[in-house]
Amino acid sequence: MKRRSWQEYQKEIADDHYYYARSCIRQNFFPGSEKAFIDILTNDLGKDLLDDPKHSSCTGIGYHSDIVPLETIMTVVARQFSLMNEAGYENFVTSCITSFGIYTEILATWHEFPETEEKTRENLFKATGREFRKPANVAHTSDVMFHFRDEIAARAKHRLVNAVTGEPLRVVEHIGCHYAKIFPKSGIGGSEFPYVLAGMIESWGGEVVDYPERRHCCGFGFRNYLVQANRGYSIANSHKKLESMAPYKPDFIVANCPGCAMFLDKWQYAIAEMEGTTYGQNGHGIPVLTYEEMAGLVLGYDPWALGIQMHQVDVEPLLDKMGIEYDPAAKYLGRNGKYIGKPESAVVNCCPTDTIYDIRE
Amino acid sequence: MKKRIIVIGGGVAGMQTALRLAEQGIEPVIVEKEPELGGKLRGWHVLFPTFTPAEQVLTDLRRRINERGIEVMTSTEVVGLEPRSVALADGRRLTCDSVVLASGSTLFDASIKEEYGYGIYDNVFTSADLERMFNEGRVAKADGSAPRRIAFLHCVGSRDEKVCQQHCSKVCCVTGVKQAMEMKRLFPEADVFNFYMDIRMFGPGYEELYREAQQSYNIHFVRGRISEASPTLEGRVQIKAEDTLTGRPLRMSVDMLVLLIGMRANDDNARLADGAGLQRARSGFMAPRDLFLGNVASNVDGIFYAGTVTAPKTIGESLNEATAAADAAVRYVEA
Amino acid sequence: MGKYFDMLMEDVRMREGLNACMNCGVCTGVCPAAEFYNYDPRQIVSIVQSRDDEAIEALLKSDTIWYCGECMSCRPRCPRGNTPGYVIQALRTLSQKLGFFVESEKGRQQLALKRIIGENILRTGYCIVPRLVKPELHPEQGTVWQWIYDHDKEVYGQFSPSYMRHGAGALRRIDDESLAEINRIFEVSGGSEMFETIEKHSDRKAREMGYEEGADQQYMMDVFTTNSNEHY
Amino acid sequence: MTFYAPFCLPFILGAAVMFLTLAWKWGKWLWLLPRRDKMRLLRGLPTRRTLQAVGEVISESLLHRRIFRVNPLLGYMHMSLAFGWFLLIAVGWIETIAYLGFRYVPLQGHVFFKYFATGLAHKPVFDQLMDLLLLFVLSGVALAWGKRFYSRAMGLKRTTKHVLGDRVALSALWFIFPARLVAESTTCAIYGGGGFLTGGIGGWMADHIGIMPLLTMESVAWWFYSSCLGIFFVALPFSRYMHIFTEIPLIFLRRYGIRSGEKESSFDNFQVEACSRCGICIDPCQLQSVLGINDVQSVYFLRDRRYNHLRLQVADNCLMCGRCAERCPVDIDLNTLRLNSRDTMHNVPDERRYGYFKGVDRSSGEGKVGYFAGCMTLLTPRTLSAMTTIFEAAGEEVWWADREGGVCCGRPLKLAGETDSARKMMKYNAELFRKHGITTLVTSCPICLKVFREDYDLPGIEVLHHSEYILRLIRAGRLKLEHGSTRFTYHDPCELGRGSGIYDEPRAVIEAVGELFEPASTRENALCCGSSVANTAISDGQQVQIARSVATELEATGAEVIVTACPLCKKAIGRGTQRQVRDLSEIVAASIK
Amino acid sequence: MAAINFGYTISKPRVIDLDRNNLRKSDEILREMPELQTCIGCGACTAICTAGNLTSFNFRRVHTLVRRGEYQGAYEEMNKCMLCGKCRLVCPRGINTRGVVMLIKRKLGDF
Repeated sequence: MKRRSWQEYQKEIADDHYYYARSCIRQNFFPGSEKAFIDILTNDLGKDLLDDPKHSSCTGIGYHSDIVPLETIMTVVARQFSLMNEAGYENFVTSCITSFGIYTEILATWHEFPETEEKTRENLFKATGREFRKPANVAHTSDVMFHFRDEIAARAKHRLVNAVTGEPLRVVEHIGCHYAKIFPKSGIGGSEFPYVLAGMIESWGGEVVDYPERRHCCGFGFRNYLVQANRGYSIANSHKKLESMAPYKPDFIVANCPGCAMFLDKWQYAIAEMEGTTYGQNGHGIPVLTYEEMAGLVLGYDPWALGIQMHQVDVEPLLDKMGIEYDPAAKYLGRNGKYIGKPESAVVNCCPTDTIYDIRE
Repeated sequence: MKKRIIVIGGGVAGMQTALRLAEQGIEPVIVEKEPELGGKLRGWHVLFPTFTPAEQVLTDLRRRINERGIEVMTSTEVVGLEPRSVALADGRRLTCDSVVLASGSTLFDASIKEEYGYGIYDNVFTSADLERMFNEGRVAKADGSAPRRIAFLHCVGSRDEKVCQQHCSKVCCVTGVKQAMEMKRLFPEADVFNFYMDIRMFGPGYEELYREAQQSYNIHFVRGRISEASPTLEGRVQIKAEDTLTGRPLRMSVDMLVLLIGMRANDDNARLADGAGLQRARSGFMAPRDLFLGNVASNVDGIFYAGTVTAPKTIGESLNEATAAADAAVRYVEA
Repeated sequence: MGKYFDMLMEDVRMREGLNACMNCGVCTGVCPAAEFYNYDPRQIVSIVQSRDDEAIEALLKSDTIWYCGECMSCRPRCPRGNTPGYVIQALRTLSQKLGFFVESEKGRQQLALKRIIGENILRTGYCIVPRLVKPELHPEQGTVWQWIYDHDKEVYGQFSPSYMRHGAGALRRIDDESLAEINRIFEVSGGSEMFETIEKHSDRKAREMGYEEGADQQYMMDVFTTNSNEHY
Repeated sequence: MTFYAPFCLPFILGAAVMFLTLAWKWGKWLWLLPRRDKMRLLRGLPTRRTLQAVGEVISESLLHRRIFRVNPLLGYMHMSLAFGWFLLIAVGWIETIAYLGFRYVPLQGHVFFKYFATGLAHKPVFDQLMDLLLLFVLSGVALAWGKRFYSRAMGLKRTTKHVLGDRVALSALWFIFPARLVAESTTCAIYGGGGFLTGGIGGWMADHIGIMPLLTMESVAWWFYSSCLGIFFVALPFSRYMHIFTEIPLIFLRRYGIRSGEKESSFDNFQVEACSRCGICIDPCQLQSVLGINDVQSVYFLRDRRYNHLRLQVADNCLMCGRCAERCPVDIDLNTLRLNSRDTMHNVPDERRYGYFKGVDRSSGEGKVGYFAGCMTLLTPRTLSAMTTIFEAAGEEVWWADREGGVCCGRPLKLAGETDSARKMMKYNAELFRKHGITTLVTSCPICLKVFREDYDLPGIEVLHHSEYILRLIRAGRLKLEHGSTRFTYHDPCELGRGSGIYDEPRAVIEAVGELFEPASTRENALCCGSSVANTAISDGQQVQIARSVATELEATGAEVIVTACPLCKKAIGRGTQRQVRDLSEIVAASIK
Repeated sequence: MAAINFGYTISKPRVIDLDRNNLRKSDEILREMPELQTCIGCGACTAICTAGNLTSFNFRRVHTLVRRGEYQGAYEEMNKCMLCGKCRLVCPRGINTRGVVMLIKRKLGDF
């Protein structure tokens, strides 16, 4: 891709000392990714990061479902900043695209409409007695990962290349609407050709695949997924994206936003069950990774430690392609290393792990 | 001694201004930053609405400049002006009795509208590219094959706050219609779509041209601005828009996407204006003293405007305005 | 004339989101909702900027304003610097404030969202927790999710030392003091009031619709699952 | 005496084919007549209508009275051929009887009597009479030849373009009488006798040609004559000459009150095949005279319909102004036939259509007089305000019938052939009118008027065009008008004039307010404005062309103001002239004291 | 398959997809009536429309959709038209709108 313009959208990313805000969806569906992010930053890169137990959800999902008023979410956000101040940090990193959107948007609103900031300070003080200072820097966790992409590349145990042919893996990236569509300047590469994931992919040896519906929403649409009656919309959007990317034969999808990663994974299952359409090699789905998982794999983390077993679409074919060694038998082990049973196999699942477990059982 | 007036810019407006000045016994000097006269006209193929070859107009103007023996300084950039002198980039200062600023405007850089992928996707072109291709006689997709479906997008870099171009560039509508017809002539089997918000056919014969494009050329006009362009596996360009007349989103892939780029104010307008105390409009174009009774005069006595330095204009309008500007300048120096 | 428009304009999102629309359709061209619903953000903006009270009231009571997925794809493209998504947010907020949301099928779903997401926020400090994603209500989450759901402590335990317990880490239990702060924030900033408004109007509508117990669990499940299929 | 020679064979075969075909066709058509029409026929037979029909057959089928009205020379041509031939047959019959007394003579005996009667003593009276009649017919043939070359002499700018079958029959017909002349003359040359014509030519031939060649010639001539007859007879039922025999039953059936309707019926066959393709309908057609469209006129429409190759483009491209029907010598109900063809082509019975009429009625109020402005009138608001002024001045309590809840009258759909859909509108509006208890229904649109009068079931409601209504108000003294000096000319709307027979009322109204100047084509001959809703084929530009030509005629009267009484005509003519164009109501409203 | 009751189905796209739409009928219509292509979308026809003032029938929208190859429902929509012909009188491009209605009905009647 001849994207040069990303360089015009450079944003300030702090080098160290991050106040980390977790994501509701990421910790629900990709707890391993959050763990991996912290591990990579602190262990591999030796950075300082605070995982503060007192912070809460930004309530962004509630806000975008229109049940949480703007004033309320502003105050919740203000509380997060206050916690950060309290802990002595000023670089806010959030693990969620919705949150990232919320933080940048609220900071911009406070700037544009100062009376809203005043009101928020008032509300926060009234409710909690807290005050706050705005962060020096707000970044999404992927921004930080992008920031250190070369350091990670230097430590790479695996590259995003086919271990057999040496060809770069074909990667489809999905950015998540709220990363840069709200404020193009707040995303690396802007809103049209975001470079945050592409930069990692290229640094780590992969090839980014552009396709017609690249910029399209995964279809979460908040109330559109959260209410069962509306899910036809949600699945239809992912369906549209999958149909559009399938002819490019991507080796995997990497998503910036935890929700998108979950949906692009789960909807492949639902589409297969609903209408029999399957994607990917042999119809066993296109693996979907979070960028933390992608980075973890590159750095040689154990796939199961990254939580890849929590995906509906099996990632093993990708691991095989990358030449990553893993223990198939360790996939479904509980926290003490004991086998806890395995999920039912679905159309999109391919790995003949059944036999292994059948033997174990 | 003959009065001397410096004409900054050697495009159609500058050339016509100089010719008119010479006719009235003034000694004009054309200062042009490019190596040759002609300005934007050098890049055009045929002119709307008559399909007159641009070359024909250009050749005639150049011939008359030669015949009159008008002094022309090419490859010379102006960095500042005053009513009685012009400063050049090489440090020289030319003195004169008055200045006509005919420095024109700049074509909008389509790559700024990232969502259309100009410079990124092979088959996205600008109207200026297309004119060049017409002139070179090689109109084709990037791979050299003939297009079967072509889309034109109006208002690229015009009427768009996102790129700080709120003004209408005036000529792109009719250019889009003209180019669509030219494409249809070259590729009669191709489907041609024009995506527009308003079709502004303000000039004589323009509306007729539009109608002919619709009825005789079967060019499809879709009211809706293209939202984004993306590549397809076959190297085509997929575009999305709303067909606003039906209120439904529309998607299609095309072999060529042509962006009808607008005119924007020259970047050096700001510097020239600041130096000379000239006023600029919000759009960045120079602001005439008065839009009705003094539209070729600036707010500074002795500095006059001709052509698109004040706003987007057609070739014909620029020529007319050049005459008016020259006359105003003559009245000034002879007063 | 313009009563609702003025009310909308009290919302900063309206002031940010609506300048002057020229109906170019760029927003609709990329809008995911326009593709799958009988929905056209351009027309919404167009109606709102008409300041026609009758038309805006009809809008506030319609399904139309509830289709948007708030992905904000419209925002970076608008040549007039509008954000139809913000206008929608303002409309939705007003529709709930005025109790108009219960007049449409999609609007009534706000009750389900309030009860599922809203109450969860106050209870846990998170929008979503694993126990909320019940496999029977989320069949699309698939077989692996069922497995995770059934063995949550085992699975999450591998990645978080404090799953459903106090301390740092994924899905930790948030301490009571923090939860109390969140709750007070909702009290002070209008969040709780919004919840009550949603409950109040839903209850009224439920009774109007013949639910004798008002907006009970049955009503909530009905709004959660009902799709008249008249939205396309 | 034997009445047979080999040359008779072509004639005998031809005549047999013809009569059998005729019998088959008539039989089938009569058999397939709807029951109601059959009853009309049976009830009509023993009445005076039968006699009237006989009279009409003589005046039209033989004498061609109506064609005389178009052009005397053309009338003479048709009469000489038809009536002349008829007399030849009739007098020939009498001649046979005169010679042979009452005895059976086979058909060919009558027809070729001259050939068989050579041995009999001559009766010069008959010889002379028959020659005179032959000359009469031959003069018609000569004119027919002449018409091919110079039709204008007979008042026709254009003649019909015929199909191949017609050309064969026509050629045979042209040769029948010259062949008879030669055959009879040759026989006279050999055997003597004959009148001034055949005898004269025969004598000349006897003097100049030897007997052997004459004998050969005689044989050839009679063979040729018989062959021409045979060919003509075979071609007749399949060509335009079918009209000769079809017009007769048509006249009878019509006298018995049988008509074509909005659906095709067996009776239509009598009308369709009664067309002689004389081409009189071509000239009055403005599509022809103004636009040069020359394949859609009634003659071609009927021809195409008869041979089952009617195309939509032909059926749909007609203004239905009725100018052709006004001139048709056979009085064929051209508009109705075209309408029922359109019905066949376009009508789709579909119960679901216009289901939305349920619930569109928002009407209220009552009034003795209902005013149905008509869709088009809504585009001529001056007419509306003029009508308001008139109603107020006359103190009329009016219920505005199509202001809230009224739908289109249905005539446009009917004209487009969508008969069943049109019925839905008629039913809806009729119910609406009844609901509001009106006793008079006034409309400003002649299109609506026609359908209200002809297709609506409105018992107890009198339907008036506003011209009639206004005249009544004037006559009743409810409107006091100022007579001024303005010079008006009046354009007869097709649907009002030819369509509904209203010519005098608008004129009387105009004369009450000013001076009236008649244009060159007026009343029954009035031109169509060109924007007729019956035509969905011509373009906007073509409509304007017609409007211009109409306006030119109206302007030529020197009038200051062009008046019409139809909103569509007003709109249309307004596009073709710089003069003022006003609806009748406007000039009345402006003249109220 | 279908063993699981999801409680919803994948929504069908409403997008006018000119890559998928079959434009044959649309081309035929434009060939028979090229003037239809001169529509400037002013909406005068729709504003004046008798049927359009009683129902949601929108002539401009329907014929535009037909030109884009969206035939679904167009025939049924056109059947709401009463052919009164006011639209023809107001069309600034002089399009034979009644003819368009008849033509579209004829071309799409067999759908």
